Amino acid sequence: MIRVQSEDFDIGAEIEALRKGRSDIGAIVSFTGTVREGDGPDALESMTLEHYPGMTEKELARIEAEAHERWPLQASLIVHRYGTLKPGDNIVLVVTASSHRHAAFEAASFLMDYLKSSAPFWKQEKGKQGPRWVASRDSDDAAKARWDKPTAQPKAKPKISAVE
Amino acid sequence: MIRVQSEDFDIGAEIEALRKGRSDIGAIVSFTGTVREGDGPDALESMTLEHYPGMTEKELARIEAEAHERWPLQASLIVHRYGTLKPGDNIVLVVTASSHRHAAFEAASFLMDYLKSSAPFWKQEKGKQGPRWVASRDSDDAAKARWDKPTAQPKAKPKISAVE
Amino acid sequence: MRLLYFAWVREKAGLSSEEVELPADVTTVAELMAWQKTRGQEFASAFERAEVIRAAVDQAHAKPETEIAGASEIAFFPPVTGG
Amino acid sequence: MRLLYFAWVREKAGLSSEEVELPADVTTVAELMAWQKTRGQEFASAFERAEVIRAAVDQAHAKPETEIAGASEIAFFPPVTGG
Repeated sequence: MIRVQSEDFDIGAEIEALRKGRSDIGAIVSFTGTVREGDGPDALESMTLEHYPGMTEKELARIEAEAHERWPLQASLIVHRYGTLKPGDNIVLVVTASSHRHAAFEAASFLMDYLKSSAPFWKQEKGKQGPRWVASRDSDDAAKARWDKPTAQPKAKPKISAVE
Repeated sequence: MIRVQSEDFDIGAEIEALRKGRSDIGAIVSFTGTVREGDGPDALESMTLEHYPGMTEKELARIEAEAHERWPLQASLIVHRYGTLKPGDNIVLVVTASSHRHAAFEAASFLMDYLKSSAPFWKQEKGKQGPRWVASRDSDDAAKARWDKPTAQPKAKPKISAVE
Repeated sequence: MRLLYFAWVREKAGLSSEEVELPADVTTVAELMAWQKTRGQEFASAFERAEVIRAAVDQAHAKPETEIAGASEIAFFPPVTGG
Repeated sequence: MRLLYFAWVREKAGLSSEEVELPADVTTVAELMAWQKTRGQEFASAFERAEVIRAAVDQAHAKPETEIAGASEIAFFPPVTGG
């Protein structure tokens, strides 16, 4: 399930809703991303998240579907906020439920890596130095690349006297 | 922080307590382990967790301290229940907070793997086939071994005409 | 065709969306970006560093060589920074 | 010395804790397990598969070769299954 909203979310209530009435789950992982205040001249007063309504929902749904293809998940949730947030506020929540703890952990980590590199959100920080668009980080692309499936090697035509 | 208790825990309240008043965190990961009902002849009616009071607290504290040595964590929590639980009930909660999402994910996964292989708890399942002690799984030891630090190879004395 | 702009591309271009008629020889995302640079000072500035600008064709991530024929909505934006 | 038993080791031994005086030649965890087998039918049964039983000396995981001199509390139990 995915949601894009300006309102805050309640982590405990979201997890409860996901597991309600189910006794087949075993493992639930949640990730919550929050606004970091930072310090010194970089200290934040607020952060504004802009997004691309329509595409955002499509991307989140696509990423979630891919996680379900890769891991045996019984349920999942992505909630991403937009609008103006203050230090300490929630930004994003990802929850995964599985009967296997490693599947739940990996799927949640995968969802966050993909979301960072694919979901059309942009952050503008406001602090003492005026507004500043947050630059994307190469480390986020590298994190996403961790999940690349090994490319199928094109089969080479057998050469005569090739060594297997 | 660690806690061993028979009472249930409230995931949302635990996360809130951990982050309260802090605006430096960035990433919070939670893992919740719950009792799976199972099905068919293996269906559970209840599960009883026995533990070793005194050693349990020491082991959990040791595991938590090791996570803080390995990753830059700002806060962490392990809550483990004992006593008789029903399908769907909470068993264990691990929460990690860091400014880096991968640190939070890895530390939580590490804590669970270590806890499964080191914390002195034993599960007895009760179902239609009478009580049954749950056997430990090799896969849990393998999961713990993932985190082994590479052992320094003892330097072999060079053999004469050895092939490198 | 509807064009959308986000984040600093929106700020530099000075608008968030518009309806345009494209020249017939503009058939790919890269060609559309090159054409944008010719649309006056704001667009020249917005698309100056075209190599860092990303595009979506009908709300799906696109590459410079992606064909735009038949698309109804194309968006331009900096690399995303969600999560 | 205090000895503790957990899970099916406790059930088979028929007790959860006891105070014992160890013979002087019992100096390691492995020797203590071998001695346990000589203490009647219940202990012989509890420690029959000694290779799968784990021990803790003064509340820390121990190995068969761990020395027990000076320890105040030794526990025996099956491989743990928490989490």
